[in-house]
Amino acid sequence: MWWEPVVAVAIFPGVLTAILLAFFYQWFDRRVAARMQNRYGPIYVGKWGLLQPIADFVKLMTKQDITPKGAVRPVFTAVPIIYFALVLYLFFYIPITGITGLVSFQGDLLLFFAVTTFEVLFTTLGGWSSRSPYSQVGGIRGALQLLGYETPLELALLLPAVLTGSFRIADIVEYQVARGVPLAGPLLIAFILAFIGLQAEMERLPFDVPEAETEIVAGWLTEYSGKKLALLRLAADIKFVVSAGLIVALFLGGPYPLVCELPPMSPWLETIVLTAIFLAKLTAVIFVFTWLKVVMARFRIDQVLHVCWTFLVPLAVLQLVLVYGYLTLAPFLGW
Amino acid sequence: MSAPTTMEVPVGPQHPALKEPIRLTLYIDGEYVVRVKPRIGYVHRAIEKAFEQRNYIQNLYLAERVCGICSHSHIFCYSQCLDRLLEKPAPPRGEYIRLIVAELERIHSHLLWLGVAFHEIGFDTLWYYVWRDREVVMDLLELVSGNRVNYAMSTVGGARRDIDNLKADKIRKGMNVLEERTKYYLDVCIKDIVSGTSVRRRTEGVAILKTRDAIELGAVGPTARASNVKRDIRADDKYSAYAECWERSGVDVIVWETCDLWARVAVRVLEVIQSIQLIRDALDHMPSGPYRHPLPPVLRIPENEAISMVEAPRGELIHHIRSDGTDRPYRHKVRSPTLGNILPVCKMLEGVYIADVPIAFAGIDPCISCTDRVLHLIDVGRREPRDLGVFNIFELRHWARKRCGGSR
Amino acid sequence: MSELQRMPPEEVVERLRVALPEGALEEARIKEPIYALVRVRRDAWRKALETAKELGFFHVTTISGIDTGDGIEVAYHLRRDVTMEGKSYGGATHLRLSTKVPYDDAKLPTATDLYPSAGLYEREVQDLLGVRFEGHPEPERLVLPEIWPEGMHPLLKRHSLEEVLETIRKVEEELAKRKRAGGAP
Amino acid sequence: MGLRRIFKASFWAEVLDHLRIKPCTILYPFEKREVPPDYRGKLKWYPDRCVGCGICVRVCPGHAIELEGRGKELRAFIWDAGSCAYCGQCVESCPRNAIELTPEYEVVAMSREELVFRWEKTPSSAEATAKT
Repeated sequence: MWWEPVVAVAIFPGVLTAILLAFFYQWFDRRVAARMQNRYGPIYVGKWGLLQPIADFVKLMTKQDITPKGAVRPVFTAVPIIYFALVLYLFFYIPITGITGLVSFQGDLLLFFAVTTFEVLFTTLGGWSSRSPYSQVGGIRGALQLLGYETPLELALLLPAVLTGSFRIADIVEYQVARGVPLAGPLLIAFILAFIGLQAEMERLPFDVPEAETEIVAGWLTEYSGKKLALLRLAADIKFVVSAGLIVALFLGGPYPLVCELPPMSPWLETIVLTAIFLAKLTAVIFVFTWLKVVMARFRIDQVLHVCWTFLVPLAVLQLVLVYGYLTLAPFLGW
Repeated sequence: MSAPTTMEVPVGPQHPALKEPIRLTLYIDGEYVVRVKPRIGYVHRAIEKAFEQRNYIQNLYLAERVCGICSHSHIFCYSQCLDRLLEKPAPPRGEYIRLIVAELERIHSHLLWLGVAFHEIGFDTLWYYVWRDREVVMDLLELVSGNRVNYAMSTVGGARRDIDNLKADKIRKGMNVLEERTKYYLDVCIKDIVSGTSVRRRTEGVAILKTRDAIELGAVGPTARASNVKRDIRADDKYSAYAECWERSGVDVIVWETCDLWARVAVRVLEVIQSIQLIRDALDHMPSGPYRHPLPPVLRIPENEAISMVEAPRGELIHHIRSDGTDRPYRHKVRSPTLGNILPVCKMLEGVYIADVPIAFAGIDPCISCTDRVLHLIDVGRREPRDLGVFNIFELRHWARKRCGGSR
Repeated sequence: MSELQRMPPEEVVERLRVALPEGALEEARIKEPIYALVRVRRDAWRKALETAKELGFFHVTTISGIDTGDGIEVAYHLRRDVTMEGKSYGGATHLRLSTKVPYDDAKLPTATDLYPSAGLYEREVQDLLGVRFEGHPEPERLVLPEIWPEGMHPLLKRHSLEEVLETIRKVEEELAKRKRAGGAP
Repeated sequence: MGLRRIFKASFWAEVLDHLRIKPCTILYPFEKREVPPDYRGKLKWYPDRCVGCGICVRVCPGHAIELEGRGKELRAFIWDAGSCAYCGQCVESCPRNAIELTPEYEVVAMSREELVFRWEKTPSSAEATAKT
């Protein structure tokens, strides 16, 4: 039917789900972090504070939208929209209801890296265009931090592709389902590196140097307000879900229960079961992200680079050597 | 390559991270701070002039409000000064109660600073934990004195309220909880592999103040003790109940050798444990008898002059009063401890990364109010100084690096 | 003194009396536990400071200026509690060294070369009481705003509280006017 | 075993432990915080005990207390909660214990005028004291 793809894109595994998941997991992240810090977190708006993220979003949408006098107006207004579009675009690649996401082609993993790096460019652009001292420095710090975490992160995320021999997320998920073993097992180091790298990419706590509120107010977000800020906040939440989704797909076998074989059932029931499994894994991964955020002090910008280049890159290379060792020896030992 | 010019960078009086209304003019050379010129006075409330307008009893509550966090130290120092003017020392039980509330306040002040320090380096979880445990001592202070902040526990000739056995037991219970939690924080900062190192990496080797500089520039309190200067008014002067409590509880002045921000964290945490021992000792050997002399309706003090010094949480605090027979002080000089640490902090900031200026400044636990971060950059390099407009302190680092051809 | 020992206040006063010219010691009182209150004549002021430094009083706690009706008494509060290496003497001695300066020529040599930490306190007394310290490295205002009228020193007895408040109001209007005109802070 | 002990002692475990501990925040408007009995809160004046001597007016550091009339002609006791420092000096200096600080800490108002409380010395209580 003609409306099948429209519904798929607009509603189910598409835009609306992305936004709803973003709101839910923002709430989940704030509640879990709060409980870990012995406080309540959002509690009043809606049941257990569930509607708090939506309330924040609506409030920001109604607030006055100020553009600083010196700002480069076109760039300043364009950045939030493009940033949001990029992040949402990546959401379509995450397999939720089956082997493939909404869109899937050979090499979509590489596209993933290109778009994430592109997003950091826009954070810097946003920071630069608002012409305020805080945001300019925040933007520059964002770019500086990119130099640190990008290499280990991309190496870590490429290893499943190297192991399975294809740059397609669907193939990687299919490889895991076929063998019934999540890639987090054999590629444990890459799994850990992916967590650290993505935490840095999302500029969350140990790596939230670009918006270190105690030093430079709100970094590159300082001058944004009203609708633009609402869009940027929502984009950050969707990016959070997308990153977690990527880890689920690459390392935990996507929406499939690797433990047992999926019994044959009607397609409707199957999508529901698969989505449920995907959400369960997603929650687990997001719980670990929150845990990471709560445990360490913020790095200084030079320490970020130091940590990345002296610890993370050698680990990634070690994992690479292991994988290649496995690949070359596999035919002889008949694994 | 042109010799790198030293740039004058005023860090103005309002500052989202710094909590003090001091304006530091940093002379930076590329990446590092070369010299610092302080400018204070943004919240000078002419308290010394106000003291001369009120009588001694009303001044009790004005003295208490000179500083929000160490209010008991001020009223304790002031009442001790009045006792010395009248040459009538307070009854022993009154002195013991003053000591207990002073040490409780030291615990509350140090834990408050520890929390803020963790927040400055971005470790919010520990900040929440430390401030949650600080509530234990705040509740005790409220139980003992009837108010969480301005306790008004000390007055002319002793204490205003008694600490009976019921309250003493509650304090002992609270001390056990606090000791266990404070020791836990020290362990986390030292032993813990991931979180501990992340704290120490941000504090070790930052803002060094060598011993000789600390003495010459007159550093006081934990800032001095963290630079290996064995100076503590409680041990040196042995005023009030410290004469007996100090030896009996077997405590000694806590000193740390590394002279950096990590030393200041360690000294303050160890001092909390020291205060707990002092409180326990004072509670166990609390003498009986009256806890205050009766207060005359109008207090007139014959012509006299007295100095009184107290070890406030931030350092030595001095009240110097000269009376002239009326019921108002002729001259009342107050020197709050932070003023003693202004020059040392300027020395400390020399050679520091500009990114660490807020954390290094918070190291002396300043107690004035808030400073500003947006800078007013005056480019002194060119022939006529050109006002380059408002810049952020980090913008400076980036901009300075361009001008001086790479950071040194 | 190889063995670190606390110097009782009486000994401090004796040492000062010996070191200073005859009659320079105008007043010397010992207050119980550790306080020695000494007032010296103005001409022997510099010598008194140097002697105190030799006796081991490195630490200037504060400087309090007192408007005594016939002149301004400037009192340095010095403490002998730690050696230069930071070792404690086991107890502190507090010396309040002061001298009186007439209103008309309220000038005193600065002590910042002997005691670097006195810099701030001298500037505060200079602001609030109008005693000029010659040779001070940075004699700018410490406590009062830059545009505070010259000669108006709030802590002097001749200025009543109302007069001080009136000046504060005038200064605020001036600052507000400048801000409106967009001048530098 | 070793790893468990190291892990247990580390901060990661402490943070996880907190998931089961009840948060320490008191949800103020819904849960009230109980306060010790001798808390220095809102002032309470006992008209019958007060003889209108005015010591409290002189002693108060914040000039927060005023009396309309002195001695016998005392009509009202005016207390400005805005400028009161809750120090309790008036309670101490009052010869007749006519003033007390209650543990009630919610003294809030929308404007400074509402913070000024005026308690009449009702004639009935005046006659009562006059008669006895």
